[in-house]
Amino acid sequence: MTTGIIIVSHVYEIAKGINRLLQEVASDVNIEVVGGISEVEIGTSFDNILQLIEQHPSDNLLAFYDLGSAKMNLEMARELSEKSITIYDVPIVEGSYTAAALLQADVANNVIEQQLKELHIYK
Amino acid sequence: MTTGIIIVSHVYEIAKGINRLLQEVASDVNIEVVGGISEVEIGTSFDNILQLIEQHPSDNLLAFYDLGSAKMNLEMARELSEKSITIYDVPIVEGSYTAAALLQADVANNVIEQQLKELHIYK
Amino acid sequence: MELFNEKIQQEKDYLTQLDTPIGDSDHGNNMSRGMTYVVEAIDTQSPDSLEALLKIVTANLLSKVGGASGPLYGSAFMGMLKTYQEGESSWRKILQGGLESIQKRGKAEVGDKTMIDVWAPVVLALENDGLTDEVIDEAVEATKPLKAKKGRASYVGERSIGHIDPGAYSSALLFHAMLEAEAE
Amino acid sequence: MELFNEKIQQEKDYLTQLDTPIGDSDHGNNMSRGMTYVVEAIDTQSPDSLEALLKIVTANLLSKVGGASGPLYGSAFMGMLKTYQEGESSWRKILQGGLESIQKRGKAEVGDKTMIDVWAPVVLALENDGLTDEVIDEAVEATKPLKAKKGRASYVGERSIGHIDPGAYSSALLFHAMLEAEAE
Ligand SMILES: Nc1ncnc2c1ncn2[C@@H]1O[C@H](COP(=O)(O)OP(=O)(O)O)[C@@H](O)[C@H]1O
Ligand SMILES: Nc1ncnc2c1ncn2[C@@H]1O[C@H](COP(=O)(O)OP(=O)(O)O)[C@@H](O)[C@H]1O
Ligand SMILES: [Mg+2]
Ligand SMILES: [Mg+2]
Ligand SMILES: [Mg+2]
Ligand SMILES: [Mg+2]
Repeated sequence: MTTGIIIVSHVYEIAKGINRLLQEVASDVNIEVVGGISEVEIGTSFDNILQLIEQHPSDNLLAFYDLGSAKMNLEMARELSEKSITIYDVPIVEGSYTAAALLQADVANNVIEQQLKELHIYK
Repeated sequence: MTTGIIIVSHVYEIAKGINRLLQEVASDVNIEVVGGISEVEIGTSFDNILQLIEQHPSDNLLAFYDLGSAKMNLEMARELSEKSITIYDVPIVEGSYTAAALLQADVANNVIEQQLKELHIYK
Repeated sequence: MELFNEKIQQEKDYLTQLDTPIGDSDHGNNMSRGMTYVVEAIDTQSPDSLEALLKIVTANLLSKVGGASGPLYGSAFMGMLKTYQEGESSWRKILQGGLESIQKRGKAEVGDKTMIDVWAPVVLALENDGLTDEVIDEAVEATKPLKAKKGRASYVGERSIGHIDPGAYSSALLFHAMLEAEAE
Repeated sequence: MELFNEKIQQEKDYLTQLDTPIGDSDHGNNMSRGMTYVVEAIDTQSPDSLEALLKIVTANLLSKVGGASGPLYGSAFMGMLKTYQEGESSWRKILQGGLESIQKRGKAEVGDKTMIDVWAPVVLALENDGLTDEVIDEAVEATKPLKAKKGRASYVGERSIGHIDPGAYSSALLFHAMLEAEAE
């Protein structure tokens, strides 16, 4: 079972930009992103997220989001998916960057978990 | 002396996207962003940051960045600028969003300071 | 739902205005977009049962609203659907199911200055058989002095005090529409 | 600087390769881009003093490198410039000024697996009058077993162990170039 990353942002460009940042340090990690409800409209949508999850090549997903409502949609999608999805309350950019760098370096899941815990923020 | 925001990201799209996210809740706050060393190249550059600071309409700036090297360039630029610049070690997206929402709501500077302190992460 | 949609479209600008001091000025657009899809879907699919209707509403709100209100209203109608499927048919029980779903999703409590602050008193009034337009409006007004603890409004803390919560207002439109539909 | 540039351009791919397991695979590109601007600026401006030269190098590294190494090498040359302007003319003192500047900017200590781990032993060897190519290469090798505490490599923690630090290697190229220039 491979572990991958999903990023859910309210904004199209943020999602795309994070993808580029992560690809630099983690070109072998499967990273899929979605941002906005369209390229111009800000928001998140449950369907887009569910679709992202289903089309993602990995079965074990570490999920990162920016604002609270993205988390609600992520949680709903998680309930409807068979995949194992962990949603992290960490900074979307810095948290996903850390996770990507560690996955690329083949670091054990529990170590990644620990590192992400240190980035926990209330959001 | 007005207070404004600057955002320094390694990636062009992240900076642009954060700007859109913040404009939604803080259309009256002066927000200036720079991302990447060009639209396609990832990184940060001291000159771009100094230029951003100098052209910013506010004299009191709250600065947000993504990764450590952006902070180093921000610090160098701060040393060369006359403006008052506070660099926050907080998540670039969530931290700047919080600051923008509070500035828009005319919240006192010390309260903003306190709220941002709660978002502190080691980076 | 027709009536609810009408009210949403009529009050779209007011909802957005409510979402300006304490949010991102999109609640009117969000609800209007979502409800437009809902009525369109009802039109084309003409559901022949309450169950079918609730399914359409749930799916469209979930995917088309865009803001926090999307998963929340979506969950509300999903909760109502489930309660109905479990054999309950009183509005009191069904709306109670909706309320619980919103709370499960959004983790807000009464007093956090959210739509919950309208849903909870409405369910309570139904228990006492006394749901009126006044009860609904009072609940909306009562969100004004509250300090927001959930959603975007919580970012501005103290500054959320003195403003009506937009989600509370849109929920009120839903319940007014229900009362009106019942009266017909 | 000509010699340093030659070495950087020659070893660009190797630097990038070093930056792959513990970084973002750009140290070669970063240094190559920065140094290309440096030599171009030297060419067109033909500085007639060490001071003028150091100014050109500083400005171009700061603005053109792009990575963490930009403000760090920029600070290094700025520190060297300042020390020289304060009347010091020995390489030992000047490089010491550069080292202090890097530390002020990057807050790394010896042992954090950064370029400091080459700069510090080089300054020390100069104090003892014994800077050789071997001293430099040994310092680079010695970064291998270290665990990174600063910069991007620190993200991968334990996994940074066993790899040479790219900034240490590029710094070594600078010092080899200096020795070569001196010998000429
Ligand atoms: N966690 C929550 N629980 C219940 N209701 C919430 C929660 N978060 C937000 N809301 C409701 O959602 C409304 C805002 O909806 P909307 O503006 O459409 O979404 P967004 O805040 O994402 O822009 C708020 O006025 C509030 O009533
Ligand atoms: N805080 C620091 N102090 C000293 N040197 C550092 C620091 N951070 C990074 N470095 C040096 O910079 C090198 C990486 O440079 P480079 O790859 O160009 O930048 P980036 O990491 O931004 O991509 C590292 O190998 C290390 O030697
Ligand atoms: Mg809103
Ligand atoms: Mg919104
Ligand atoms: Mg690098
Ligand atoms: Mg880089």
